[in-house]
Amino acid sequence: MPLTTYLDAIREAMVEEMRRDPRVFLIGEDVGSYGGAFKTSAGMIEEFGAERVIDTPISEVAIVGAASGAALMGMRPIAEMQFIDFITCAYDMLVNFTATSRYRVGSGCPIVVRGPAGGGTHGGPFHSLNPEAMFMNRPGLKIVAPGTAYDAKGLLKSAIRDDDPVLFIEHKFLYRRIKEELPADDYIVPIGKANVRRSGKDLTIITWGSMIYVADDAAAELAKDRVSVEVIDLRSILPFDEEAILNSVAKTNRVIILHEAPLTGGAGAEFAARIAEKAFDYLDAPIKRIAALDVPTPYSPPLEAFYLPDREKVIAAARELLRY
Amino acid sequence: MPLTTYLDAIREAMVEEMRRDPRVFLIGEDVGSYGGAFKTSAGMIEEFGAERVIDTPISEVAIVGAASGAALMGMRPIAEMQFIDFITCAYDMLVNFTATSRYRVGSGCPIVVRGPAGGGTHGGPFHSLNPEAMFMNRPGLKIVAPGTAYDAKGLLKSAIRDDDPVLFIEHKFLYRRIKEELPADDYIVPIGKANVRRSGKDLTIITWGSMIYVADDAAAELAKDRVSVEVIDLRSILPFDEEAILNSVAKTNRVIILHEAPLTGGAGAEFAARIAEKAFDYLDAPIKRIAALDVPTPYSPPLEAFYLPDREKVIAAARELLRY
Amino acid sequence: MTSPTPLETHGLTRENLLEIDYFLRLTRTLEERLVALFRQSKVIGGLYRSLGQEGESVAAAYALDYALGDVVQPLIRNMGSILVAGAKPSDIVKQYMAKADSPTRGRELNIHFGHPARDGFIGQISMLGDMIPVMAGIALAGRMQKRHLVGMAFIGDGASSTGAFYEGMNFATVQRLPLVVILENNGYAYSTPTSKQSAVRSLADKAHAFGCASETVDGNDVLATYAAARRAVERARAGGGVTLIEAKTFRMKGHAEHDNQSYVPQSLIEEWSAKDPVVRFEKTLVDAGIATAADFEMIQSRAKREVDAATDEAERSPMPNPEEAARGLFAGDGFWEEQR
Amino acid sequence: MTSPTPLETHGLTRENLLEIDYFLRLTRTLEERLVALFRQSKVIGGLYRSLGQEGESVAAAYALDYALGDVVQPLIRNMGSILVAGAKPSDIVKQYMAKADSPTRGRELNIHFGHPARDGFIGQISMLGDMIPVMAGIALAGRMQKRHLVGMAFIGDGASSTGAFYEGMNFATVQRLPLVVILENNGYAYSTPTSKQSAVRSLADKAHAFGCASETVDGNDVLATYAAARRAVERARAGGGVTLIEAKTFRMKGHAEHDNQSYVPQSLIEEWSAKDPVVRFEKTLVDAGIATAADFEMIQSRAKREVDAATDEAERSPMPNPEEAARGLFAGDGFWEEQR
Ligand SMILES: Cc1ncc(C[n+]2csc(CCOP(=O)(O)OP(=O)(O)O)c2C)c(N)n1
Ligand SMILES: Cc1ncc(C[n+]2csc(CCOP(=O)(O)OP(=O)(O)O)c2C)c(N)n1
Ligand SMILES: [Mg+2]
Ligand SMILES: [Mg+2]
Repeated sequence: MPLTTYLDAIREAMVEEMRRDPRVFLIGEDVGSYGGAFKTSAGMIEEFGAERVIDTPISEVAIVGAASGAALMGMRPIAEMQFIDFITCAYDMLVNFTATSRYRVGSGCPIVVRGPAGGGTHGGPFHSLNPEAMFMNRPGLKIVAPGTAYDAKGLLKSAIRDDDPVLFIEHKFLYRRIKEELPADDYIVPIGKANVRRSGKDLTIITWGSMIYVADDAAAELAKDRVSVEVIDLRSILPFDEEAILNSVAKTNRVIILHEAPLTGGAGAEFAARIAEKAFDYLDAPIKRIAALDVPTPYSPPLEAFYLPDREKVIAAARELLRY
Repeated sequence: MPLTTYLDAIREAMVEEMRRDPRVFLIGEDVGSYGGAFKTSAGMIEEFGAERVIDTPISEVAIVGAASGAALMGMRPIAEMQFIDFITCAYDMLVNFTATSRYRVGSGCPIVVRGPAGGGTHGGPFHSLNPEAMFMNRPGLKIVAPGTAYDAKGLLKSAIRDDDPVLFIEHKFLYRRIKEELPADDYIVPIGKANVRRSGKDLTIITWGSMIYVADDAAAELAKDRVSVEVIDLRSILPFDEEAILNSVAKTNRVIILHEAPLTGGAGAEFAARIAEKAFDYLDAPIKRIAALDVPTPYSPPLEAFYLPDREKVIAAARELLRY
Repeated sequence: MTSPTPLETHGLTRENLLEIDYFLRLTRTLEERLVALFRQSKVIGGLYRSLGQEGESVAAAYALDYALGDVVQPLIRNMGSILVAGAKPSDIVKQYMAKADSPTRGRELNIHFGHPARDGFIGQISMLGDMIPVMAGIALAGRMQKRHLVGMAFIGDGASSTGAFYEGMNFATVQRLPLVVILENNGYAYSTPTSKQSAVRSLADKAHAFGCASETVDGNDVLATYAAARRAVERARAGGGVTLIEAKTFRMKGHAEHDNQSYVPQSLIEEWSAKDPVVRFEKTLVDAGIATAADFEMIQSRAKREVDAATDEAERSPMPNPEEAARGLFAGDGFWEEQR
Repeated sequence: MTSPTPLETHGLTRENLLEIDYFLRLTRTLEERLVALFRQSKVIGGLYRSLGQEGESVAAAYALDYALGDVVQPLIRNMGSILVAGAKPSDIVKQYMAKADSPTRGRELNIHFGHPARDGFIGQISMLGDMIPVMAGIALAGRMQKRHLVGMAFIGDGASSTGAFYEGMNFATVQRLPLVVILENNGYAYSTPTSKQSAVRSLADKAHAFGCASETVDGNDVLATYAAARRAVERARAGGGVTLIEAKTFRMKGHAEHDNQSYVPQSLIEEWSAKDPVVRFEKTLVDAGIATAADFEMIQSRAKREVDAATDEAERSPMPNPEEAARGLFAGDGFWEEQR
């Protein structure tokens, strides 16, 4: 079986959905003949034409706004941000118009906004964003953040088919670094369902995106000391799989929440708060969060490495909890 | 002594700071001869002239951007959003340029962005926002949200004098509804310090903004049953007074976090997560959050009332925790 | 009796002209009723009048063909345009009264309602400028779907200072989308005069930044506005792309009911009172021998009757059940499928 | 030997002209060095060349008077402009190598550095368009402080599609701020040709949307660009407000080093190669009898010497201490006050 990269999984999802459903189209900067800054849409304009693979001016508000207008008319637009950081430029449009459309006036607005996110590539303060938390308190968007090629493809298909707007967060560090065997047939990964990557009984790590590999590494290392770690890949941030989280905590009684965005106000706070309310009786130790520093992403490799969460920090936190 | 409204407290802070410091100026839509949509700046253009009370086009990006540029040059701009909801239109500028300026390039960018926030006035989805959580995961901004006239004046002065950017959240429901006797002399309220509004030993309510009155009411009601509730008015959301929170929880062992924004991804999640990590041993019951529903703010009074947190919900949560 | 002045009606029949007058009167009557309801505290939230601007709202929207799927996007002062597109007065009153059976079931204010594909008009959001990119997307979808629909967006002098307006106009123009944008220059944005909003001599010049067609029209001249809009609609439908029409008019009331507009020179108000678009339109029809005072009386009483009925219906409507607030955020909970 | 062609130098002395040539050569030499360092993986992150555009960057920035407090705001391809304003080549190399003693101490990339009041230039952020409102604020502060400074902002053809550009230009124009905006039309925004960015015939026409002064200039003609910028700076300093200058030029390399720009027709590259602004400027000076090949050799060896020294210094510099990442977000922790 051939191996598919995370990047190709994303392209395949778009291509297959565009073949399946004439309502689906792609809109963004340089997505056409260039095939996207990361070549995510390479070859697509050749197959689908400039009508369905639309190069735009540098105008994120126009991209998200036009996608939203088209969605109201029954289309299924995929709006690409060249880097997910630039969704900040269309923040107003996305949270105020798109996300609220169904609740306010009953008009579903099913767009997918997708683009490369995340750090570890020395992209500096404006090309390293983990955007999920910015949107969590503005209801109406779904948010997914796959960490595997399988999930990237399956979740993107779900997102495109979803009747509501979805922010699809791609981790650019993974684009070409991971390769998997994917099913030949059409499949989807449902939004809102976590994946138990590793089953364990002493401690739960709840995470997503590229941090799942950090969690895996930490779990493998801890396994050497016979510590059994459960790793939950949330995959969907909103809605999130509360049941999976609570069940795991009920089983392990100790939990670390690990994410790449800065600590304060990160999505992890929400998961911690839910656990502290709904699984309080099961907790044998404090809830730990491991996350980036509360600063913008610095550019220089030693600074960025220190800024980002890593295996060692997770292991140290785990040992602390296990001693508790 | 004359009583000062929350609104007048804000104007007085601006006027006194502009008299004290020629670097301070006000910029926004209709802030000049009209005196602002809520008349917050009434009379200011007469005293300070159009050079220091600047009416702008409808251009939030220009307002926040120009304020930021001026701040780099040594000025102390106050940028008014006609409603705080419109800061979403300048979200990019504020989180990317202004908030990161010092960390990235060492250039402090001391602007104050202020404007009317909050619900309860049937303003509907776009005139009722509680914006704090949108900014908490994008480091570099300070965020304050006064609930009293005293704090509004003292915190606004602190914000104007602060060397870093501050988002100053005014609750429009309070503008003319509360009146207090204020000190005649210049005073400030330091950013980052909570206020223990009511001392208690059975349960802590952590809150801010207009919700402090809901907490007061709930505490008074619970007092009838001899339940002693501590009410902490956080006043500053970032940085927040972790010490005050942890000390109170250490004392009461039970905690409710109450805010007006929707529950999921709200600022309360961060406070809950901190408590669940740092005061775990003191907790005798789950951490409860009482907040608005996870939807945009609906317009119709019965819907809005159901959407917003209220005294009854707080009391019910308190009784549940006390039974625990 | 003088002989009738010949009138260029731009292809509008007598029936059309009287229908336009009906929409003008309906708009004015309905707004006056809303003022009364506002004073009785039955309107929840603010009330934003279009007095003196009904002409351009109605005339421009009349240039669309809703049977073809055309979509009009009003701003707060364009109630007239959605009445033309088919909005029911009772729905508008229910919206203002935040009733359970209003189109948005009490979630949204005033004329923030309407689904473009179902209603021929679309509910705006408050963030000014944002509807232009959205309308570009509607026009884009229409083209992709091989429908020949045209979109029409209203925007204020103030709102035309927003980045969203600019990005939407630029995108629509470079994509040659079927979009007509009516830039209502009514002298003020809240308290800010147009001179503080922009340094351009004519707001129609903004078109040069996009390379789209443009013209300036007397927005208080109903027939001239209709003609300009019609030309633009035809250009759009023929594949000629975007047109920006500056409609010069005047806001005869404050920004909203709470605003006595003391910042507006009295002379300006007097000058524009004399140019009332409805009175002027009716006079033109009379002068041309197309209609008589009796026709207008009938129209006015029809408008009043309909507004009365709408008000009665709205007043009888219940307020929403509080618990509904939790529903209808996402597809699948059945909320929006329930009948009202 | 032919007799010299008389040359209009717009008040520039021979010394000035040679200094301009020095900045042109310094820019090109430094960029070439960065390419070499990039290939050795010593540059962290991307490298965005200005090859073929050095002329307008240097010439426009040369029209400012930094002693008066003027401020220039580059985008990624305007390294030349900050060299003119006084940026040290060693600082630039250190930035690219993410060193501890770079101006941003390794926090920011490439030429994202500079404090307007201290350095005469300001570090951009990546979000295109955002610097225009910021520059408007700098110009506003200058006026409030009764300094007579002028701001100069560079913006690309692509970046001029952003709402931030529009809002900033409109605000600056209506406020009559001393701001000069150089709109570099270099044919492409990443892979997107200007024709897909905007439907306007000339990007200078965007000025009509604001009502500011404008002109189009051959950006590969150093003297013409200088003259246009100088006129605009003088207008700004005299209180005449904003000028938008479209500088027509061409991006001779891909968007960044990774991009081989296969989407650019070879004919265009050949056409513009023949118009290289540096070669052309030097030829003009020779033809006018102002300079000789020997002068340019001296300038080139000076540029090379300085770039060598800058590289050596940067190579010797340490990388930042990891722990520093936690500091310097807010005032008061002393981080930025520490000497390097
Ligand atoms: C982005 C944004 N900023 C501010 C406001 C607040 N606001 C509502 S209406 C208005 C004035 C609008 O003026 P104009 O566009 O000229 O329309 P008019 O009221 O004259 O019809 C303002 C500033 C808003 N709705 N949206
Ligand atoms: C708001 C925003 N959207 C997208 C990008 C990604 N991006 C970086 S450079 C670039 C092209 C810029 O083109 P142009 O403005 O013409 O400048 P040039 O590269 O030609 O100098 C793009 C799309 C960005 N930096 N900012
Ligand atoms: Mg107006
Ligand atoms: Mg370009």
